[in-house]
Amino acid sequence: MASVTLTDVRKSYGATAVIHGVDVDIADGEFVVLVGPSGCGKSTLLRMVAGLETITDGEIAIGDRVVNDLEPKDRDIAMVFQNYALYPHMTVATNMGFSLEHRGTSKAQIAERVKWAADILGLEALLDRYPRQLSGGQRQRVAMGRAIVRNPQVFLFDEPLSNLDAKLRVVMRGEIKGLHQRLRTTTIYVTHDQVEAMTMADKIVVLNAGRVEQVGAPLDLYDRPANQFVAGFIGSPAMNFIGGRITPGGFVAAGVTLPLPAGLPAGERSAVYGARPEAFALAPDGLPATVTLVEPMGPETQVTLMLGEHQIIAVFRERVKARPGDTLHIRPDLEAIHLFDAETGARLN
Amino acid sequence: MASVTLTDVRKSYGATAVIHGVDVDIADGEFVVLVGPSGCGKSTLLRMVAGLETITDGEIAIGDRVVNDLEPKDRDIAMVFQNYALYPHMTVATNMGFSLEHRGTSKAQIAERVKWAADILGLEALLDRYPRQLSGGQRQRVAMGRAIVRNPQVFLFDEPLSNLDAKLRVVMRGEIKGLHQRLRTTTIYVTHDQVEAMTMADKIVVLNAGRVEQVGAPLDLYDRPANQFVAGFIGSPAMNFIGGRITPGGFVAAGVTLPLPAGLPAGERSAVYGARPEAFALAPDGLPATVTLVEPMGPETQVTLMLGEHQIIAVFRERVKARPGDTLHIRPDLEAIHLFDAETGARLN
Amino acid sequence: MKTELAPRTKVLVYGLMCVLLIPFVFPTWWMVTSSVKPISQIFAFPPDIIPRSFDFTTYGRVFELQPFAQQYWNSAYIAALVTIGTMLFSSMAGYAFARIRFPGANLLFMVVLLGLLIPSEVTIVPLFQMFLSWGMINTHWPLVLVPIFGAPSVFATFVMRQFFIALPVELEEAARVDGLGRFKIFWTIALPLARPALAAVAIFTFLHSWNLYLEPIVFLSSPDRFTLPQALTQFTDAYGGALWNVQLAAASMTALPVLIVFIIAQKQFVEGLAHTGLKG
Amino acid sequence: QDTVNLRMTIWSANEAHLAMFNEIAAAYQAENPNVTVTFDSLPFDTYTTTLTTQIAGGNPPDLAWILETTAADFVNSGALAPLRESFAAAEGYELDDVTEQATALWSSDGELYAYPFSTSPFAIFANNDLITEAGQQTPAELIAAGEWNWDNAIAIAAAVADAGHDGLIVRDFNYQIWQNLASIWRGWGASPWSEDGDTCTFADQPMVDAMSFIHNAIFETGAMPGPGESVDFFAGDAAMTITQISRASLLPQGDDAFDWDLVPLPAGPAGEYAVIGQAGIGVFANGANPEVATDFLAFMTNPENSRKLAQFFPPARASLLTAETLGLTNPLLSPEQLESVVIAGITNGVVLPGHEGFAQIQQTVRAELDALWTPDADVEAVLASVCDRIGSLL
Amino acid sequence: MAVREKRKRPFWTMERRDAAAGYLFIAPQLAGITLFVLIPLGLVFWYSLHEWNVLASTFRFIGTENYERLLTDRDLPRVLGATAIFSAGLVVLNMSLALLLAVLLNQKLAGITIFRTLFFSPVVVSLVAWTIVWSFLLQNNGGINGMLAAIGVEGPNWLRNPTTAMISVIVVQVFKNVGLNMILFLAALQGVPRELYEAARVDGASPFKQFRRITLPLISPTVLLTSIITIVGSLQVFAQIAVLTQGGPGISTTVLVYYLYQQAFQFHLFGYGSTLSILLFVIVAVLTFAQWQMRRKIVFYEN
Ligand SMILES: Nc1ncnc2c1ncn2[C@@H]1O[C@H](COP(=O)(O)OP(=O)(O)OP(=O)(O)O)[C@@H](O)[C@H]1O
Ligand SMILES: Nc1ncnc2c1ncn2[C@@H]1O[C@H](COP(=O)(O)OP(=O)(O)OP(=O)(O)O)[C@@H](O)[C@H]1O
Ligand SMILES: O=P(O)(O)OC[C@H](O)CO
Ligand SMILES: [Mg+2]
Ligand SMILES: [Mg+2]
Repeated sequence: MASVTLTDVRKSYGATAVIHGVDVDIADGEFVVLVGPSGCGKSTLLRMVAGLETITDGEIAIGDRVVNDLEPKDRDIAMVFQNYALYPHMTVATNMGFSLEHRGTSKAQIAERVKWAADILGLEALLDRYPRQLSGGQRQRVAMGRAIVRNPQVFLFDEPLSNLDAKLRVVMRGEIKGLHQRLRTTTIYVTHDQVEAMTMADKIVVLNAGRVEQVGAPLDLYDRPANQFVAGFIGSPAMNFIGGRITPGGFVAAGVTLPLPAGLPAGERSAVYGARPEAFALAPDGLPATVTLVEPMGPETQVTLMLGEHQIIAVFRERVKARPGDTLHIRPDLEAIHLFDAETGARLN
Repeated sequence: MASVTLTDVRKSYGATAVIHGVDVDIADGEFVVLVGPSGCGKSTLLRMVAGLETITDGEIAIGDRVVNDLEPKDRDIAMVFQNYALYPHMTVATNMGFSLEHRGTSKAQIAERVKWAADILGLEALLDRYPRQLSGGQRQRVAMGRAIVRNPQVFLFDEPLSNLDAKLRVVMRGEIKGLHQRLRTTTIYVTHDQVEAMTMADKIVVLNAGRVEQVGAPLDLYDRPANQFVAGFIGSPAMNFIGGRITPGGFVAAGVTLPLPAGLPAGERSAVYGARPEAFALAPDGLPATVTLVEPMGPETQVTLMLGEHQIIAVFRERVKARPGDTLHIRPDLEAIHLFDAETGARLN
Repeated sequence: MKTELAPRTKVLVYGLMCVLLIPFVFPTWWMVTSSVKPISQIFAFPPDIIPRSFDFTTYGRVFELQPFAQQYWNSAYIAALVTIGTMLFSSMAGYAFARIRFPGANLLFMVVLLGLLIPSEVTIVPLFQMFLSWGMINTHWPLVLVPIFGAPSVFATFVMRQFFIALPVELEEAARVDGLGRFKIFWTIALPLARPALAAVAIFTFLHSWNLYLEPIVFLSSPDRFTLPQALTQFTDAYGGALWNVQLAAASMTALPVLIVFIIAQKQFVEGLAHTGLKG
Repeated sequence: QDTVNLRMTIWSANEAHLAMFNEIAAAYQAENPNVTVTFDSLPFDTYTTTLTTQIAGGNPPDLAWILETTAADFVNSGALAPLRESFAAAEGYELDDVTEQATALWSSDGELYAYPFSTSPFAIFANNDLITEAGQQTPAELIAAGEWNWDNAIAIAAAVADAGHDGLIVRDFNYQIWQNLASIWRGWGASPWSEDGDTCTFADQPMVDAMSFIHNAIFETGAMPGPGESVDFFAGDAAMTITQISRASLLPQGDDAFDWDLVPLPAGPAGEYAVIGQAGIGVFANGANPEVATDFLAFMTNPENSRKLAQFFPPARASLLTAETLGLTNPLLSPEQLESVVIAGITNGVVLPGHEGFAQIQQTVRAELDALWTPDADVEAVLASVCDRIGSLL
Repeated sequence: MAVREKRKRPFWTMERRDAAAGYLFIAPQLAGITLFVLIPLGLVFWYSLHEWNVLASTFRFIGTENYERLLTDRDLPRVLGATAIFSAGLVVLNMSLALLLAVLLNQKLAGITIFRTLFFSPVVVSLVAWTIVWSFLLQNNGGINGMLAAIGVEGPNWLRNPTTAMISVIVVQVFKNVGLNMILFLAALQGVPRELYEAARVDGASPFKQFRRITLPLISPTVLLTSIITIVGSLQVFAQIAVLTQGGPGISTTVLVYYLYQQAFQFHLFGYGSTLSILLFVIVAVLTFAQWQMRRKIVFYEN
């Protein structure tokens, strides 16, 4: 186990730069999740740590060793790929033991380590099967087995659950988390699944277009996103944004005036008003909004509304019996209001 | 547009029967979602309606025409495949117009219909592209465009969104729903996504191993599942099941006794106690349960607990600051308790 | 995989295939049946579809008249060597062209493709001179080396390249992380996975070597070094006239094992090519 | 003394042939322990081609069989070593015993460049069963009556053809190996080119007459099978075939046997004649050991070994040309047949036409003659165009 | 942030190591191609500048004389014509028959493996045996005309008429080798996703339309590849012609490779033969290059 330090890391493919200087410190044993929109450079960054991509500039250190020019095999990392990359021509046991074979580990030791990993992951009965004979979840587990068997310093995961169906994803999420709690191996985990990021991470790194937008604990990012990008990115359904002006009388937007929390710097200014779907409550004295779509989802109801001229989504923790065209009265929770600079997107409150 | 009626439909591949007599009535303009575990026969049923599989026994009628022996092209249906099945060598426009070419439609008319569909789906700018030049969501839209361009009597969708990422899935879900509200074409939609089923369907058909388990409106299935299978299948995270006995003193399970709703038939009996994760509330006077995993997810917190000897998952609509090993006191909402026969799984209350 | 055909269509397809088969099967049938006919009946007109008499001694004669067992062995081991060599070197080159970035890769690939364009008749004389200067005339070296490294292997390289392009890159990356170098990745991951493509390459290469005609005649001069196609021309009577029945018996024995191998391997083979997509 | 390996290319792969050659080689080796001889069998169809490739590649054999048609090429090219001196010096060789008739083709300016080890006359095999069945006189009867000429011969063939069989087949001609037609046209005194090989005589009257005769036999009377028709005399369905006597081995035995006869070629308008095919053995001057090779050739073709060779290859030595000697090795043939066909043939026969650059001439003529093998061909015009095309090659 | 010291990079960076591996991997093949293709080709070009009579051992530099001779060779235009007809006919027939067979053999039918094997079997049968049987069948009184006669048709004298002789050599060659292309097409057909056919069925396309609009475009890369291989192969066919027609009647079936073979090996004119070799090589190269250039227009590529 070791810390991982990225110092001003940059990556260009030919003339196009895709990572523009990233600094991240990952402590020993930490579980860090990289999120960001598609194409922002998550995989690239992870693969640079793995040694699968060269580092154009900057430095990556694992522990106190700079690994820039080390081969992947010399970095003492293990990686779990999105589609598992199991060797289809090897059994589960061989797949798992494969990396040890090339490190001069004895047969007996390999068998022992494989057994140890299989025990942890509940794969004992499957050791002689081939990957094609496994279900998606089992394959996932084998991929993890392959990673843990070596007891590497760092685990790297690139969207390891995105090929699984929703139900299995929940199960595997638990297992990965459990595994980390048990082994405490430093982990970098790429995903674009909100829930995974929120539930698994000690620390989330939000990337955007090759730059770090914010680093922090999940609920910190959720509660106090540093800017509009992070605010919009974390949380699902996404935060509603309404452009307008901060005035002493409230937040003036097209067709509606919204209440503002206290303690804002004085003075009028253009801003973006951010409210999560959960931040609205039904209240007879609330703002009138016209329903355009009602989506009941069991315990809660997701309603699309027109608030003035702005479309917003609200999630109510109750059954709402409205139909498109009805008017609902809603009230934003002032505690949970975010305000951002209209130009830079930086947080104002 | 037309109704679709399945009467005792059966399907065997060689000696193995996979559909064991399915009766479903779908009204004109209805949006019906087929759900069920993998391999239960959803696709097979859909493909029988489409005419891509022969019908071993029973009858399928579209409108008042029995279509058992009609070719797909003569059934006036349109189908959207899971991976879209776009013709990779044709432009978007040609893909969309392809089905009209074979119906003697004039070039001008085809162009007009394609334009109409492209307008609806926001594909105007993409008509000259090839599928490989499109993003996932755009491809999805083209697949739909190909379906609507012909204005068929029935739309068939086989897991059309399962290849998209979570965010896009939400968007496309809305678009399909909007489209249905606009065109009101009878639709049969296969998915195994809970949320899709709940939010889109007028009526959900739950299939299990080639048989219909329950048919009904989404919230009916959620609130009053006809049996344990449906109860476990609908809703995510899934309903917690606890096996035990109904006694006058409550529901006796291993290591814990749970309160029962009123109005149950008298007498002791074995049963399964079902409670959705949302059905638990924190209450100082509740049952003590030991925390094993806490997953904060922004507005709510998902906690895995040991209740007596049973592991359950509870979702609380608040931040829970517990750590593994802590004890929480929880109380099930008696209104939301489901009881099932231990043998047959049939609903008891 | 296609959906089932309607019974009526099935009958039609079977019928069509049977008719089409005639020109494909008749010559082989004739070859096999004529091998047990007396010479005077072989060219009788109209031909006997079923021989009037069976004289299997021709098969024995094949071995008496020529060191046929030796020649069989020659063909077999040459073809085997060529096949193995081609599989190895072509898959190496195909792998590099598909997977490894190195300056000049495209140009070098074009150079290799050039090999596909040159008929062997064109270069046989210079090749003969080269092998002569290396003292390899009347040895099997030219028949092994030229196919493995020269023109015939280019097709194999091409097929392998297409296959490797389609192979998921993650597998190799996983192997790199697992501690393997390029060559080991190639050997333990890429090559085992290329089995279907290798099967296709193997059949093509084996057939090519097995049927090679011009080169053995030019390069070999002693009968105990001959290969089968060359040996087939050697069954003559005391005055140089062809012993047709014996020659056809030998020809039948030449074709049969390859057909059997094809029957066994054809599924792998077709799938192998299917996987490569063989896109130009 | 250095060991010497001699290599000799041959176009036979026949076991018996090889056994005999090896026996001779062994005997030579007994006297010359440092010399070994190997015999390379090349396929007949591509024999000259392969030989040429070896030469071009710089790897000529020490000795090689050479076909009559390419004799001129080899003899005149300087590729072959002169033999006369060594033969003359060889003890008991009796070079004079070898007929001049036979060596003519292989000599140039009085020097001998190859030994004619096989001189095989052309003759006619007849199927007397078919001929009598068609109500015709057999060739033997015609010979006895002194009426064995082409008019009568072709009439027999036509009659048999009319009876639903085939008439006369020029074996191996196949409308491609046209030089085999020399076995007919010599009867008209025709030849493709002048003695010195410089002038085309295809268009001369004798050739025109002979070719008209052949054309007529093919397309008018049907006495000869037409182009694209393969018939095998030895399968028993044709009246007669012109071929070399060595083909006697193909005569069917047992159930399929028929009453056959072997007769000389019939007389033509120009009188009686005979035609022979020849093969020689030459030594390559560029080989590694031309002296040893020449010495071996002298040994191989000395009187004693020539007698052995005569088992399979009709000899060129006058002393061996007796029905008795030949009968030993051709048990199928009667003494009369041997006398009238073989001995007379070898003694009087004209060798098949050959020329320097023969392959090219052969091919060019073949292509031109294709125009002749149609029912309404203009014989004179076609032959004129043959001369037109090959004039520059002669 | 502290100013980072520029680290010295080792010479064997990851890129360099990889490139080195690349060269090592292709080295055997490249060496082989150089030795057995490029050098011989160079030598052939060198020969073509000489008059070389093998028997007479004359090897005389004559510059471009042989190339000038190409222009005056009376037979060459007809040889090139025959080559064009032969190749075009062979390619068209081979490809369409291979495609037809592949489509038939791609059906899900009992015993299809046997049919595949039978259609493939000529590929493994000795060329000698194959051509001999066919020369026998194609005789004027041969099997084919026999069959035609049975249905009251008088067949032509196949190998003796310039047109039918050309057809015959093409057809015999196609039957012998079409199995290879058939297998390649079969493989390509299996690569077409089934959903596309299903989508097309729902879209109302007839089986023929499906073939023309879906199958054909999607297997077009294979069609291109096989057409290149087949054209190149067709320009190299000569043993069959040698047996069946010997280039006749006249020189109507004398294709370029047969012609060069005659010149070099039968007529011993190696210099001129080499010149014809170079001509053949240029033709093959130009055709292949042209096809390769056209591929973007006529072939559909996934990526
Ligand atoms: N080989 C390459 N050449 C050029 N650009 C590349 C290459 N590989 C990746 N990129 C670009 O680099 C950027 C980052 O890609 P990367 O795969 O890291 O994104 P990502 O964040 O992992 O996205 P996703 O969520 O879709 O996996 C993208 O814009 C991509 O187009
Ligand atoms: N061609 C076939 N031959 C035999 N069994 C088949 C065939 N096609 C499907 N089946 C079986 O029929 C059953 C139903 O398959 P179907 O594809 O309809 O399931 P599904 O509900 O769509 O599953 P999924 O959610 O995984 O798509 C499965 O058990 C499957 O194995
Ligand atoms: O040109 P051919 O007839 O030898 O055919 C070659 C094969 O088609 C190669 O696939
Ligand atoms: Mg990625
Ligand atoms: Mg399905």
